[in-house]
Amino acid sequence: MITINCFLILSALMLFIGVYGFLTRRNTLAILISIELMLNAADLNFAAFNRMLFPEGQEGYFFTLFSVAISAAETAIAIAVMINVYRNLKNNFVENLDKLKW
Amino acid sequence: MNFLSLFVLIPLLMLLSLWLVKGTKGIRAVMVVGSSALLALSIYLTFAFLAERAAGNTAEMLYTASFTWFEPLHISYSVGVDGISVAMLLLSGVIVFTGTFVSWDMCKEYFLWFTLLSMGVFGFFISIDLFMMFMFYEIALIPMYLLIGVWGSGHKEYSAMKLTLMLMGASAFLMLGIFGIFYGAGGQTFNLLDIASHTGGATLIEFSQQCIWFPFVFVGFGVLGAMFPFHTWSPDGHASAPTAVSMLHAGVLMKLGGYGCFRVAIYLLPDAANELSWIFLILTGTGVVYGALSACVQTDLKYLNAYSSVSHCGMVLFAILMLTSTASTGAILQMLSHGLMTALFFAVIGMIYHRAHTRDIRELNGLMRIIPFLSVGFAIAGLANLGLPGLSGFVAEMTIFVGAFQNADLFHRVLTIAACTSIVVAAVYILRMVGKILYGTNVNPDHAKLHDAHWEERLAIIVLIACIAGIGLAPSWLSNMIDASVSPVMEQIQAVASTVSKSNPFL
Amino acid sequence: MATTIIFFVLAAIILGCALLAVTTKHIMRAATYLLFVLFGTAGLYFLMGYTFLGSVQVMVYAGGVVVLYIFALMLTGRSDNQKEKSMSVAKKMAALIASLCGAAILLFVIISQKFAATVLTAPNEQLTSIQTLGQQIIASDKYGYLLPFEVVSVLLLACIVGGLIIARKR
Amino acid sequence: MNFTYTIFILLLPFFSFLILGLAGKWLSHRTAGIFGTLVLGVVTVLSYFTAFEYFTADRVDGVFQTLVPYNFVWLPFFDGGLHFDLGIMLDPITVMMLIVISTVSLMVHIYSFGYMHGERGFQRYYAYLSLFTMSMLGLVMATNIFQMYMFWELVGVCSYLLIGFYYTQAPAVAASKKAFIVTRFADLGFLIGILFYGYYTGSFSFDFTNTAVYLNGAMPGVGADFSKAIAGAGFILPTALFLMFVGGAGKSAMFPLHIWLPDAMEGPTPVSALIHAATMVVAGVFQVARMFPLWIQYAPETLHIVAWIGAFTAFYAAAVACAQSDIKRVLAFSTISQIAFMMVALGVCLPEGGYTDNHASLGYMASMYHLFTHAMFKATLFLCAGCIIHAVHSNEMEFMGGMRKYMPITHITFLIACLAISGIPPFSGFFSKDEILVAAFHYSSAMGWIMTGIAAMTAFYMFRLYYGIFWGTENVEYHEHHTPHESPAVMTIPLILLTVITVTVGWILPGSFGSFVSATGEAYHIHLDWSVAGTSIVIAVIAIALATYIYSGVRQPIAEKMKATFPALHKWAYHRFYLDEVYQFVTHRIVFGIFSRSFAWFDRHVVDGFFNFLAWGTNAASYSIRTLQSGRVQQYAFVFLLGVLVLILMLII
Repeated sequence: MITINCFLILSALMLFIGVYGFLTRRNTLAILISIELMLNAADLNFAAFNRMLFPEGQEGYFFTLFSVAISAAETAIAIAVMINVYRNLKNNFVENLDKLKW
Repeated sequence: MNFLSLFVLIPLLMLLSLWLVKGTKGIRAVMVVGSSALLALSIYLTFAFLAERAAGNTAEMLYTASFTWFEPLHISYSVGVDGISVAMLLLSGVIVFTGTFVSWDMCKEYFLWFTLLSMGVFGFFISIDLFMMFMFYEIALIPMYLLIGVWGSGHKEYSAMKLTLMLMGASAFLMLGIFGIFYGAGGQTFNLLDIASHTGGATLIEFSQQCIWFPFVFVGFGVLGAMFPFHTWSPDGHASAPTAVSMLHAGVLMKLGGYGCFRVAIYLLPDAANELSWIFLILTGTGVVYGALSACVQTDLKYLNAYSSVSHCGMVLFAILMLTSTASTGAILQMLSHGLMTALFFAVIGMIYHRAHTRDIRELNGLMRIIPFLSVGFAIAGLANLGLPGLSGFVAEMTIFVGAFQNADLFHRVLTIAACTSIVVAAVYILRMVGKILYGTNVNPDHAKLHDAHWEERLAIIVLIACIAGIGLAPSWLSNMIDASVSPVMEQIQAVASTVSKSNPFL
Repeated sequence: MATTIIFFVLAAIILGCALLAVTTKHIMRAATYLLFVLFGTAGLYFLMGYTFLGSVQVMVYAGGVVVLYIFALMLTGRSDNQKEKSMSVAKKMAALIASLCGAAILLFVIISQKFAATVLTAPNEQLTSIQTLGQQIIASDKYGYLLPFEVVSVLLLACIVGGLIIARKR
Repeated sequence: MNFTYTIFILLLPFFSFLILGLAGKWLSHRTAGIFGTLVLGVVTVLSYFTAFEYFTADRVDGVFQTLVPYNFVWLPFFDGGLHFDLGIMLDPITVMMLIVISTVSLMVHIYSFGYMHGERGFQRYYAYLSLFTMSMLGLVMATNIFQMYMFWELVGVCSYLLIGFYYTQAPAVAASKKAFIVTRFADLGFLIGILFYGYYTGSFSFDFTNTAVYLNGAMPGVGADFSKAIAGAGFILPTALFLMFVGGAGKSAMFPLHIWLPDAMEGPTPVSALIHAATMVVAGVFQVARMFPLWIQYAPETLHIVAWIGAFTAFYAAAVACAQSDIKRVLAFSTISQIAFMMVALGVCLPEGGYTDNHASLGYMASMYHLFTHAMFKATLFLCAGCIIHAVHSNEMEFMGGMRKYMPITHITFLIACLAISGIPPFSGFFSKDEILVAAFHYSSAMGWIMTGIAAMTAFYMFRLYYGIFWGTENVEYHEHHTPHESPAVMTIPLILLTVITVTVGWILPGSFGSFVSATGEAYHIHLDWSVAGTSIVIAVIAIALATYIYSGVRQPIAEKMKATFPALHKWAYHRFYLDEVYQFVTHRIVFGIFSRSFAWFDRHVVDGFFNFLAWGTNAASYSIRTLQSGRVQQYAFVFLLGVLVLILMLII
């Protein structure tokens, strides 16, 4: 008996796994991966709400669609930044990215 | 258009022209023309004011004008002058004029800030709107930071920071005090005259309210007037500042403090002044003696003069707090006198420093033989400082002492006599300094070939000495002009003077 | 029943791979696990009957994004970089506890909510047809998504340009 | 008859000062000197003319009128009806002082032309002399106590400038500083006295007729100030007068404020003659004389304190003078002693029935008389000393001795002046000193005998000095190298003129001084009290004989023996009883060392430290909260997460 709660619980767990990853990883790419997890959890929620509660509408559907597009864009930019960072610092560890602090 | 606004407009035009001109000649031309115009304007104002008074115009402020600037807060641009402001404007005119010549070799940016500072000072003295006063005060403050921090000497960053922070701290107090007065008087007007006379929507400020805001305003202005124990910005600031800035600062900016104390704290809060003056009398009385004694052991000429300024400016606030007509007149005279003589002092010290590259009393010797003109200027400044009759210091100090003696109780008597001792101590430190650096024989071969003052330096020194001697020889017109303007304030005080301060444990 | 089983299988794959993705030391493996998570999610979309969405997920996410990651990893890949040193235990524990607390709170919220008790049924092709989607995405009337569509297009264009500029060799 | 021309007595020297001071650089020495002297000559003529006109004018009720040709409000004060006036007042003592000042000043001007010949700063010297003369004349012509104070300060500054004339020499600079600061310290008392006086009497004027009314509370419209008046009459007025006297004691070098005067001898000798012997140092005496009606009426007991201070000073200075070896120092202590005589004379005056009386207040006349004669013979002595120093190039007696053969004119004039100061008839000092002694005996016989004794000491040390210079052991070796020679005429003529005055003023006009100057203003005929005069002559002659016996020979065995017998006494007296060292200790160690230094330290470290602490505290606080802004995105996320959780919890609970 799959109810909406099942989806929500699944996405909640996925979200917090992403959060955990975000907080604990040092490699910026790994952090990005964690962010993808969180985004994915949100996407899943949109789709699940649309499907389970308002199956006649398409809002959640489209949100998910756009969200996928935006996360792809974000990833592209982020990875471009990371490559640039890597060129300058020869590594990708987040604690090294503190030049703007001074 | 009120012609008082020219005092703000001329500096603005000077700023514009300075921005446009190129080359040293152009800058000098702009500065000389502008500062001469300001001086001429202030002299014209003095004559016009005296003529107006002679013609029987007894209004408290003359040439008043006002237009609303920010309606919701009742801020308006209001100008007007009485005898005290006229005297202060004249002083500022002289100091800015001479300051220009003293800083003859400076660059464009320096003069830009210098002019902005002058604008703030002039604006402050013509304002009769509390908020505008505050605003001009702030305008005068900021250039000081840059002038000291960039063109100063010694620990200039430290000094500039210290000076600015302390004065900013003071202006925070001041702002609270001003808003306290504004809302205490009904929150309808910032105009000084309205608040004092309870017109234009202003109401009487309650006694309990006055007692809260008086210390704020007095301390706020008092810090600028080098009130003990908030004077420590002054030695460092003056020591590091470039010559003309020291002049302008000690000569005019510190007078903003005394003027503000009198115009705002005493005038608008007379009950509290009567009640609480004893606290500040003790502080300023201490400052007078303390500054003088501290000056005795200084080895840096500028420090010495700065401590001497603490003593003399302490005398200004001291006299104001005596709350008598004579003492207040004396306070204003002392502001003028101190402004001129300390400007002269700083000017000459700056010139000596510029030549000898030291201000250490122990390293300078026998300058009288080498640079006689500067030395004589220095000696005259010193003599004025210790109150030689015929120079301005004597007039001011005597007026203050006679005025202070009008308070017959033991508390005031003791403090007055203590303050009198400062003139002896002044003789000690001045003569010590003069004896050490001017007299004797020069032992430093580097100093043997110093050149005496240039024409522009001579001009500045002569103008200042002429003013000092002028006040010292013929003080009565000035004294009368000031007293006529002190009397409205004294009327406020007289209304409450019969009540004896309840909080004063010494009465 | 089959739906339920499929759901739980997919859920198990997603959670398991997600956990591995955030805990593994090897960054390349993390990217691979992410791929599985994304596939699992796509599977859930299929399960819900959103076949187009699932396809997009597979193509864009699993196909595009992850490949991007792998390229990036290969570009920045140096041996010492591939295997990161983990953070201090204290920090990890703090993060873990915070995450667990967060999850607990969120689960509590979810469970305490009374949602409509709709049960997921077998996929229904008629639920949202490609045609409807195609029309709506370029429709400018009510329920039309032309504007967001164009905005996203511009965004993507900006991304292309931006990505090129940022990553270009100087 | 009006005296409006008297304004020029003040203005001429002032303009002379301005011209010489500002344009001196472009004038030759000769021009500057002649210009200054000529101006002073005109002033002297004007002064004599004023005196002639004044004293030949009719008396009203037997009293010379007090005239005020000029008086205007210079600086108004706005409370208590006070104002600071400038003006000119002429009364007998003013006119007498005009003569003294202008005469001595003119002599000094002429003399300096020779003495200062070729000195650097010659024009400046004459400028200062002019300024000093102007200030001193202004002081004596003052119409009110505040004007007096103003010129009082000015003469102090002139004294400072002239003592420090040789400003490249450290002792001169130190001496000038000391002179100014000590007198300034005393002037503090003067100022406070003036302030008290002004507040309680409602006036600074020397016109005391209103003062009395005011003090009795009877002045119309001052009923409300009755309590003020009572307080003023009882305690305040004596206090105020005594405080003013403190100022006078500073200027007139009364013990313990005398320490500056011996050091002031570092200045050029003509300056010592003018300022530190004849004119400025008697300003204190003049001041007490000026306030005399108030003293005698309201504060006679305090006046006697003044007398005793004077007596002690006279004794102390005479004792020190016996042991000095620097001739100018001897003269300086002699001056202190003689001024103290004048002070005693004023102090021993008694009120007769609460008011001034010529007989009871004989001391007033005696004091002024002595002031007059002393100015002349002391100026002579100093100018002679100047000639000697000019010839020998040293102040020390060891370089002198036997000078009588080199410098005959100086010798004679010096001798006459010495006889005059010792009180030998018929020279002027005898007449004035005799009156002082009479007044002292009138007050109490103890005081009388003390003063007679001090007069004997005066004779002794003056002749010790005389023999030391002109007889005694000649420093032959030194004189062979620098043969001393008589000074040029420009220096000796003033000597002779002053000596003529000294010789003649006593016996040509015996008793007539009292008809010009007296306590009440009415003519008072001086008659010598031969019992007092005889005693003092005898004692003086004995003292002179003693000095002759001890010091006139080529060898001086007794002097050596005395020195050997009382080494401690001689040493203490030579070092002026170590008073300077005490002052040095108090000012340098205690005032500077303890107060100033600790204040300066306190200021830098405590007051400033407090504000630096505030700044430091702000800075430290910023640094400590700065770690929150670590720039680490994960930390931010963590905090963000916690924040969100807390918010959610708050919403759901």
